[in-house]
Order: sequence, then structure tokens, then C-alpha cells
Amino acid sequence: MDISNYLFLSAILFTIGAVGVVVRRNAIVVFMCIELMLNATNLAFVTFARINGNLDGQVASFFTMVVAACEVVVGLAIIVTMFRSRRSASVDDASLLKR
Amino acid sequence: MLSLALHSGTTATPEAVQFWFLAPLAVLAALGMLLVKKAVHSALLLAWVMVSLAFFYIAQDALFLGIVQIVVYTGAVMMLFLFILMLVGVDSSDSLVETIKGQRGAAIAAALGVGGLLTSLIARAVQGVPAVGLKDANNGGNVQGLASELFTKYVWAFEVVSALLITAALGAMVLAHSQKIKSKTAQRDLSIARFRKDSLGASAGLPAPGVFARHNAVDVPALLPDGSPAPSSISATLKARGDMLDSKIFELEAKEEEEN
Amino acid sequence: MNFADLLGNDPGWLTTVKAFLVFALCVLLTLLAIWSERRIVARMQMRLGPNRVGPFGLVQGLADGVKLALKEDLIPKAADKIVFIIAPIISVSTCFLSFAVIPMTGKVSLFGHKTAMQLTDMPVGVLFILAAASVGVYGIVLAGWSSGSTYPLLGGLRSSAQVISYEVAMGLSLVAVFIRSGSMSTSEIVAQQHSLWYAVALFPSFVIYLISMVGETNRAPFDLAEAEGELVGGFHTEYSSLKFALFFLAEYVNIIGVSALATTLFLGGYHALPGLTFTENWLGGWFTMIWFMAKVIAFFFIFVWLRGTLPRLRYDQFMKFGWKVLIPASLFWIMVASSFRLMSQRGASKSVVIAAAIGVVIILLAAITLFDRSKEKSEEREALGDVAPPSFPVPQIPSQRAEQLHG
Amino acid sequence: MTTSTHLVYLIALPLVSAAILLLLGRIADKWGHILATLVSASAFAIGVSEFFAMKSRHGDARAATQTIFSWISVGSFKVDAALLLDQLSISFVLLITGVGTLIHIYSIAYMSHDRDRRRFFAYLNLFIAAMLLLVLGNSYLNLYVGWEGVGLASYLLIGFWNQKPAYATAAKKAFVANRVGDVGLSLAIMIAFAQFGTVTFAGVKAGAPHASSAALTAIGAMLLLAAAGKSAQFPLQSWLGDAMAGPTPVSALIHAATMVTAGVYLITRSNFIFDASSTARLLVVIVGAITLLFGAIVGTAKDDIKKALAASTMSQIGYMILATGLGPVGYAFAIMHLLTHGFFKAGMFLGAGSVMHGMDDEVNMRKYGGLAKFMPITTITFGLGYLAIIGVPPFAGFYSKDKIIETAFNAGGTKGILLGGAALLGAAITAFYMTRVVVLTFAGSKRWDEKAHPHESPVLMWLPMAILAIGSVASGFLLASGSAMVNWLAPVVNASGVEGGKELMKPIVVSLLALGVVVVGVAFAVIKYRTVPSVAPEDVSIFTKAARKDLYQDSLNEALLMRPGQKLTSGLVYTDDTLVDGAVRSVGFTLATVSGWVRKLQNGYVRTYALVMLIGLLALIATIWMVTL
Repeated sequence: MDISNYLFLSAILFTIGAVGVVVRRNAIVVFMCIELMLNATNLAFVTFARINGNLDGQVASFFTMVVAACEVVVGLAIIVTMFRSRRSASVDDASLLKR
Repeated sequence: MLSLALHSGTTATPEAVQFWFLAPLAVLAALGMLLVKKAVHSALLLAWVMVSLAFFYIAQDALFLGIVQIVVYTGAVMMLFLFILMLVGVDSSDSLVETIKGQRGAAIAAALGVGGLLTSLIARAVQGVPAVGLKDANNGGNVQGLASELFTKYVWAFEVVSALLITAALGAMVLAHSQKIKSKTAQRDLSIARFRKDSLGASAGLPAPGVFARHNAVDVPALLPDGSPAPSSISATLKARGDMLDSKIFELEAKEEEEN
Repeated sequence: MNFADLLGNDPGWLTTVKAFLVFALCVLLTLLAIWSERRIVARMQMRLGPNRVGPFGLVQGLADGVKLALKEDLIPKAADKIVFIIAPIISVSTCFLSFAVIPMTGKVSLFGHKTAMQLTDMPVGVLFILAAASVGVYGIVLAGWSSGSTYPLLGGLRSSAQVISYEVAMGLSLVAVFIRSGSMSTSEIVAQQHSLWYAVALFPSFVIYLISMVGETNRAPFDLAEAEGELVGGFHTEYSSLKFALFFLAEYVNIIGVSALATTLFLGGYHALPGLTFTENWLGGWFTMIWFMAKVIAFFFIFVWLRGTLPRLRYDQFMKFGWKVLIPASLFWIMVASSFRLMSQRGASKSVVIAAAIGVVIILLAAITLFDRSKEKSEEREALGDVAPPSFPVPQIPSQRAEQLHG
Repeated sequence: MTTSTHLVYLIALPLVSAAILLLLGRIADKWGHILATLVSASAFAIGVSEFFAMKSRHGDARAATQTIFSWISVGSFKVDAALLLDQLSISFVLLITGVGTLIHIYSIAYMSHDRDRRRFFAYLNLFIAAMLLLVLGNSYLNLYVGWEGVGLASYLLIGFWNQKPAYATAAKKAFVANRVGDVGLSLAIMIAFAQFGTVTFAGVKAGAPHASSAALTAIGAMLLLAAAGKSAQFPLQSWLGDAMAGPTPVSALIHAATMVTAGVYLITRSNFIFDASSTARLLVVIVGAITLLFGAIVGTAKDDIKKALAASTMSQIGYMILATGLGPVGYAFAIMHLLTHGFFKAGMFLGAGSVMHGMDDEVNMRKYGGLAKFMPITTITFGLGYLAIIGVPPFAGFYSKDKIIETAFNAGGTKGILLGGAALLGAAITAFYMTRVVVLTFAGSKRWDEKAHPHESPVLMWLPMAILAIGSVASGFLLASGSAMVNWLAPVVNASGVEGGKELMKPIVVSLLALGVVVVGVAFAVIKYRTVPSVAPEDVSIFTKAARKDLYQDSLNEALLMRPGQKLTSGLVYTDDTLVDGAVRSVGFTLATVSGWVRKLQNGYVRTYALVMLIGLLALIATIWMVTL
């Protein structure tokens, strides 16, 4: 099996995640799709590390995880706050800026 | 054998078996995440994708990352998602009908474009390129190797990320915090309040349903000392459901006679 | 020749056999655990406990299991069917995973092969156990959610919050072990303890781990997820029959699992008690397994003991304890432990290390004293200032009367 | 050159007093006028002591300077806030503080019924300070500050009763007319700086002989413009008549004795410029001659006593300007006439004020008549001033005006005859209209309403009038005897000791000639105004009509300046509205329209933005794809 298959898998997962972000309305699901995209890039990083024979890719992947964790914590806090004030987790309901 | 295979950019058989078994499942799970209506199902499917990725990491000589992937992503991040899902109670099904005109078509077209171009880019760039493999890099152990990278070359980024983590934790606390104007009433406060009310009637608590009544059921009101029923003794849930019977029929006959 | 290489040479069939053995051991231990818990708690409560089925009622657990399996399997109408079924499966399958990296014996020979009673050895073995535990939480959360009922949901939420919180404290308590041993591999950690158990060397870690392992397994006094008085049965209220049995099994396997980990990390694993090292060679090395089991059972006894002794905590007190006491204490301890580790690596003399240790203890005691005093003061102030006059004459509250009498 | 340390108090005292009165507000109502008067008097005292100190010094040491602080220092442009007190300045200082103090005293009584008397005195003090700065500044820039300061004070005082729209308009008119002159002064300063690299009088004086004649002429013309603005000379004279809207003491102090003479001071101070440019001098004499006739003619037709006096002021300043244009010998005579005029004109204004005071603020002379019986002191003081202005010996005007006429005749050639003739004609008309004023006011029959009760003014009012009357009697003789004034000022204005031109006639002939025309003028007026209708007759000659309308000066201004200005402004506004704003608006409109289209993209849905990002990513990847192909 060719190692680049991992990269193809990564690309596919990334694309699916991107579609999810654009298509789904539930803020939490949108968030999960973003996580999927991040995970896909992580897979690519790890694969690149293997192809290049050094650990830099894995380190990058590690940092991605940490940053993703931060992002999730803050993002979910925002969603909770949003939900508290308007009883809805739909991203389409948070469209007041257009007015 | 492994190194030979790696050199030509391909992998050993067990890894290939694992890949061809898990990868389609992962893609299916990802698609499923996109398509299912319940957010919790989405979360589960995503967790599955993440576990699959953890296996891929381990297969690719990233043992530490694989385990961390499970601990951090599956264990913490996805659990947080589930937690929030349950906390805010968004467990009902989402409508998948698109409300913005042209959004779905454009999204799919753009995504197909991105996916196709990415794939072809990768194919052009990587396919057939000999892979070096991590045998040398992991010589002293994967964890040790990562650690020495993290604490030498990337130490600045590491420190910055730690600051980011603290900031995020604080930020989340601030965002999710709701200022309490007065302290929460504890059991003790409630008890004190009960005794300090104008009437000491309720100080003993509400009567339990069925007490002194002819029926010992939860939907039957208790009888007060004078024989009259006490509707307040029945659970509010039953009242809301409409499962409560009319209180009057439980009045003691003696009282009815008196009135007659 | 270290364990990793030793196990790496195992042929596939041997690994399969070992896996089967580990599984069987776990189930057997669970049955025994149920029986012994009931007997011990009964003793503590001046009862006899199960004593009818088999000698000393030993088969009672098996009989109960059969009865459970044969009961009607109910799935509530409001339940999310697939998840409802998956949840116990996740729970039970992850609980066994941690045993894959627990070394139960030293070097032994099995079917003519030189090996050790350990399925596999990973450089990140302990993390693997943590990972398995974190996936195991899914079982509880999903069970709670999928039941489509309020009490299980609350129980599931409580349980997951609890497990995640205490996992943090647990993970932090392990860090000192990693620092001291320089490894995350279970076999390596055990090997490092041949002279001094970490329960002694890293006593604060040991205490923190002991507390957090009880929280992690939802056992009394931390069994808030299934507090009968508040939540009926917690996350498994709606479960019945075999699915309930699976949760039951998972809980006990988890208890044994964390006990085994505690043994491995802090009590020297399969090593004999100090002074009895010669026993490690008895029975061709298999006697080490007896030492290991003895220690695990000792931990299990502590679990039962706690359950029989302590009342349940209130939820907010429990979470406060986890986040505001255990985690900061762990962090502080990690700092101290790593400082000592650095000192020993840099070749500091023993007297310097001891002096530093005494210094740390003194600072700690002083901080605790000061904190307590300020807390007392603020409490006094609150107690004095908080009393609003009632609108009608009431009998004085006893504490107030006492205050007036004394001062 | 002597260095002094206390010149600054001359300015600082009234300035601080003004600040106190203005800032303290109503608190100072009770004693504000007394403070202001005391301050003015003490300034006069300082001036007198300085005068005697100066007299005790000799030669170059007479002039004193004081550098207060370094004001501007930009590159090579350095200006110190410095004062210069020389023979010219001290003359003005004494006039300003002396007459000023008298008018302060007069005002205490005159303004005693006004609610805002404190404010009035604050402005008066402000004026004194600014005027002193004007005459004490050692550079054109310092002078400019004082120049603007007196403009401001004048504006505030003309519009002191600005509750009447007409008065406010008059104040505005004065301000605008002055502004035109100020432009001239600032231009002159700029040219001077460009030409000489300095703006101090000493520096410019040192550089003037080497400068090009064009530059000097330009500076001179600009200075003349400034002087015309401030001194109400042709063609900027129109504001002075309206300036009579202010309280009478103001008219006496500012619009007769001091401020309006600032133009004369400016030209005299700049004598080194005019000495070096004959063209500039020619312009000066032309303006002076025209104005002296113009003012005199206007004065013959005015029925308003103050406006008649204002026209007379204009005419008299015309004499002074004429004198300054006659070269080194003329300056001293101009200043001498300025001083004597300061006495008699201020006295007459105060007299007019006294009359108005007694006649319930009636200003129309046709409603007076026969007031000599009711106001003997006013009549005497006014009469002395009248004799002085028409030039009857030995009163002050005779000495000063006679010298100017004489010098004008001596200018030489046709120019001399024309200028002398104009001055002589002016003297005749002056005699005519002044006699008219006196006859209409004090002689003849009563023409006032029954309601009026003419009475003599209180002592605080007639005392200053009396002192000024003494001045108008004596000052001419004192200044002229032994050429005292000429010698005194010579170091400043005529250092090289230039003698007058060839005498056209003997001085005694000129004097007799002047006396002759005065007698004719007086006789003509007495005969003409034996009987006066109390309402101005309408069927008068075209000349009278023209004179009543200030010789159509306002109409001319309106036609030549205001209308085209308004047209230009409206044209510019139209251009601004259509062209500039149109461009701006069309840019905005275009942007708004485009934004309206683009706005549709901003539908507020975060998912749409995410989609756009995705498309952007697609574009990026496509680019990479193509680049790496």
C-alpha cells in the first residue's frame, strides 16, 4: 500500500468536514466538523513526519491538538452562553449583524 | 522488510490490512456524522473517526500521538461535546432542510472542487516518493524523541501554547460564568426560612400523598386533620400531566354528613 | 533483556492464550469480588451475608449472574435504541483493555516459552490505561443519555463530570511516577521499584491516586452517579437483564483494574514484600503472581472498607474537593517531586535533599496554618454579621444561645 | 538706548485690571469702575514719570527698551516681545493715558445708570492696554498685536449696546472695514520680513536705505492701507460714522483721540520707509487730501451731532495723513496736530455727550437750539474746542493746522499748490460745519420737545471737559513755541535734519489766508443757520443729498464690493454644491449603490461566510495546482 493513501484519506475527511461546517446548522455539529477538519490535517502531519523521517510533523500535530482543545473549550463556552440567552444552538439564529 | 517497503513508499501488509479496513469505515463514519439528524449520533461517529485516526497514528510510528489522540480528543474534547449537548438539551433531531438558497449546492460543488484538487495535488506531489520512515527518528523512543523536539526546537511554541491553554481556560470560565446576585439557598437556609414564616403551618414540610386517606396512591391527596383533602400534597409533575383525580371525592364521609 | 523485547518474541498463539487467561482472570475476580464484598460488608454490619449457595455462599455471584442474564430485556420506548445497546458494550470492552499492559508476574515460562504474564508492553502503557478509561466513560454517558429518561441523564452527566475531573487528578498524580521512573511503561516502572516502592518514595502521589481512583470508579463514598436516594440507580436505571449485568461486570473489572494499576505504580507490582525477595523465584517465578494478586485484593478490600464505613458526599463538595484540593495539591507535589528529581540527577548530596524536603514541609505547614486561621476568621465574621432579626419572637437557635452564654 | 525694567507695567496694569473685571463678574460691579479709573490714572502717572525721566536723559539715551520674553523663534525668524519707549511713543503714551483717564472719570458719571458699567470699564482698560502695546511695541509684530487688540476693543465697545441690532451691525461693519486694513498691515509685515529678515523697527530702518524701491513702495502702500482702515481714511472711511453707535466716551477716546490716530502713528513710525519711497509718499498725500475734503463735506450735512463730529474727525485725520506724506518735516506737524486734535476733539465729544445727557440721548441737532443758557459750562468748553478746531489763534488748532497748510504749500510745484489749496479749502469748510454745529446746538431758538429738561451735567462730567478745554487752549502754543515738538521728535522722525521745501509764501501770509477763509466759513454758516427747521428739509441740492449719504460711499461699497462679493460667494457656493459636492456625492452614491449590491452577500449567516471561505480555499488550491503544473 502506498503511504500517500493516508494523505488521500486526510483530504477526503477534510472535505467532508468542510461541507459539514457549511451545511449543518447546529452550532455544536458545526464545531464537530471543524474538529474533523483539524483531525484530518493532523493525519496529514503525521504522515508527512513519516515520509520525511523526522518528528516535526508529529510536533505540529501535537500543537494542533492543544490549540484545538483551547478552541473547543472557548467555543463551547460561547455556545452555552448563546444558548442561555436565546434557547437555540442554531448558527442561523445568530445572524443579527446583518441588521 | 519494513524498511525496504518504506523505501519504495509502500507499507508492510498488516498496516495495509488495517488501513483498508479502517479507512472506509472512517470515511463512512465521517459522512454519517454529516448526515445523521441527532447531534449525539454525530458526536459518536466523530469519536469513532478519531479512534480510527489514533490507530493510524500508532501504525505510523506515532505511538504517543495515538494515545494522546484518544485521551485528548476522544476522551476530553468529544466528551465535552457530549456533555454540552446533554447540558443544553439539544438532543432533539435537527432539521436537515436547507434554508439558505443555493447553499447546499454551492457547498457540495466547492467541496468537490477542493477535494478533487487536493487529491490530485497530493497525487502529483507525493505518490511514489520514497518515504524515509521514522526508524532513526524514533531510535531513542518516540516519546523521548518528541520530548526533545518539544523542549529544544519548539520550546517557545510550547510555552506560548501553555499560555494559550491558561487563557482559554480562564476565558471559558468567564464566558460560562453567570454572576449570582445572592448566594444559593442551601438546605439550611430553606429550613430557617420555613420556621421564620408568618405561619408555622408548613414548617414540618408538605404532607405526603395518601396520608390518612383511604387510598395509599401517589395521585391521591393527603387528608388534613379536619378531614379535608390537601391538593398541595400531590407532585406537581402529576398535576402537569393531568393525572390527578378530583380532590373532592376523597373527602371523609363524616364531613359530608356534618354538612348535610 | 527487558520486557518489551521479551513480549515481542511471543508467538501469536501464546498472546491469544494469555489474552484468554487475563479475561478469565478478570471475570473470575469479579465473581469473587461480588461475593467478598457482600460478605465483608455484611460482617461490618453484623450480618452473615450470602452463605447458602455453595460453600460459604461462594457461588452466589454466579447464580445472580445467571439470574440476571435470564431476566426480561427491556428497552424503553423513549430510548435511542442503537446507543442504548452500544453503551454497555463500550463500557465492558474498554474495562478489560487496561489489563493488557499490567505486568502480573516476573519472567516465567509458559508452555515452554520464556515470557511474562503481561499481554503487551508499550512505552506509553500507563497512558494507554488512561485512554481506555476515558473511552470507558462513553459507556456511562451514552447509557444515561440514550435511556431517554431524566434520572439516568442526570446520573450520566454527574458520572462523566466526576470521571473527567478525577481523571485529571489521577493523571497528575501519575506524573510524579513518570518523573521518578523516567518511563511511562508499566513493566519499566515496576522494575524501577525493586528497591523502594513508590508508595513510600512518592507518598503524596500515592494518596492522591488512592482518592482519585475511588472517584474514577464511581464507588462509595463517591458514588454520586448512582445515588439511590437522589437518582434511583443513576445511569443504569433503565437497564435490565444482560445489559445491566455488563455494566455490573464493567464496574467491578474497573475496580480491579485501578487496583492493579495502583499495585503496579506504587506497590512494586509483582515484587515481593521487602525482605521476602527470595520468594520471587518460587514456582519458576509464578509465585510473583501471588504477590501481585495479594496486593490487588488488598486494594479491593480498601474499596469495600470505604463503602462500609463512609457516608456519601454531596455533589458540590465532591467536585470542590477534586478541583480545589486534589488538583492544586498534585500540581504542587509535581513541582516538588521534579525539583528533587533534578537535584538527584545533578548529584546533590543526601543531606541537601533531606534539608530541602524539610524546608518544603515547613513551608507547607505554615501555609496551611495561615490559610486555616484566615478561614476561621472570615467564618467568624460571617457568623456574626449574618443574623437578621426575625419578624416575630422565635426560640433562639442553639448555636446563638451558646455564643451568648460564652461571650 | 536705555534699558528699562518697568515699561511693561504700563501695559500690564490695565490688562490685569481688565482681566479682573471680566473674570470676577458681578462681584466687581460695586468697585470695578473705580479700579479701572485708578489703574488708568496710575498708568498716566507712570507715563509722566517716564516722560520726565526721558527728559533728564540726552541724545540716544532718551529711548528706552525692555525685552519681556522671547516670543517666536522659528529658524531665522526671531521676535521678542519687547517694548520701545522713545520720544514718539511717550507722546502717545501721555495722550492715551491722560485723555483715557479723563474719559474714565467722565464715564463713571455718564455710565452710572448702565447695568454693565463694569464690563464697559473692563473694555476701556483693555483698550488702554492694547493701545499702549500698539505704541510701545518695538517691532511691527508687537505693534500688530496691539493693533488687533484695539480693533477688538473697538468692536466690543461699538457694540456695547448690542441688544440693538443696528449697533451690533455697526460693530461688525467697523470690524470688517478694519480687517481690510489689517490685511494690509500683515502683508506689509510679510514683505518686510522677506525683504529685511526682521520685523523690528530698528532692523527695518537699518535695511531700508538698501532695499529696492519697489519693495519699499509695496510696504508703504500696504502700511497706508492699514492706516486707512484704522484711521477711517479714504476709501475705508465708511465705518467711522456708524461707530458712533458706541457710548459717547468711547467715541471721544477711541474714535476721536486715540485709536483712529493709530494710522498716523504707523506712518510716522515707518517714516524710514516713506522717506525712501516717493511713490508711497504721493499715495499718502492723495489719500490725506481726499479724506480731509471728504470728511469736511460730509460734516456739513450731518444732523446727528456725533456723526458730524465723526466726519470732522475723519477730516482732521486727513490733515494728519496729509502732513505725514509731506516728508521728514511733516511728521512732527502731524503728531502735533494729532495731540491738539486729541484734546479739542475729545473735549467736543464729551461736550456732545453732555448735551445728549441733558437732552435724554437726543442726537439730532435740529432738535436742540439755545442750549447755552441751560448748559453754560458745556457751552464754554465746547466753544473753546470749537475755536481750537477752526484754527483761531491762539487756540491749539491754529498752531498745528496752520503748519500743515504751510508745509503743504511748500511741497513744491503744482503738487504743492493743489495740496495747499485743498488744505485751505478744508479749513474753510471746517469753519463752516463746526459753526453750524455750534449754532444749531447752543444758539438760536429752542426746538426741543416739552418733555426734555436740559440741564448741566454733574461735576464728574464737566471736570474732564474743563481740563480738555484747557488743553485745547494751551497745548498748541506749548507745543509750537520754539519748535518744541519738532525738536523733541526730530531724533525719531527727522534724524538727518531735513529742512522744509522752498517757501511758496511767507508763513504769515498763509496764516492770514487761513484766517480769512475761516472767517468766510464762519460768516456763511452764521448767516445760513439763523433759522433752522426742526425737520431736515427734503428739497435740497444734489450736493447736500450726496453729503447726507456720505457721498454715496456706502452705496459705492455696496455696488463695487458687496454685490460682486455676494455674487462671487454665491457662485462659489453653487460651484461647491454642484461640482465639488456633486463629485463627492456621486462618489458616495456610487459607493452606496455598489455597496447595496455587495451587501446582499452579507446575509448574516455564518454558514454563508464559511462557504465563501471554502470557495476562497478552492481558489487558493486551484492556484497552487496551476502554478505547480
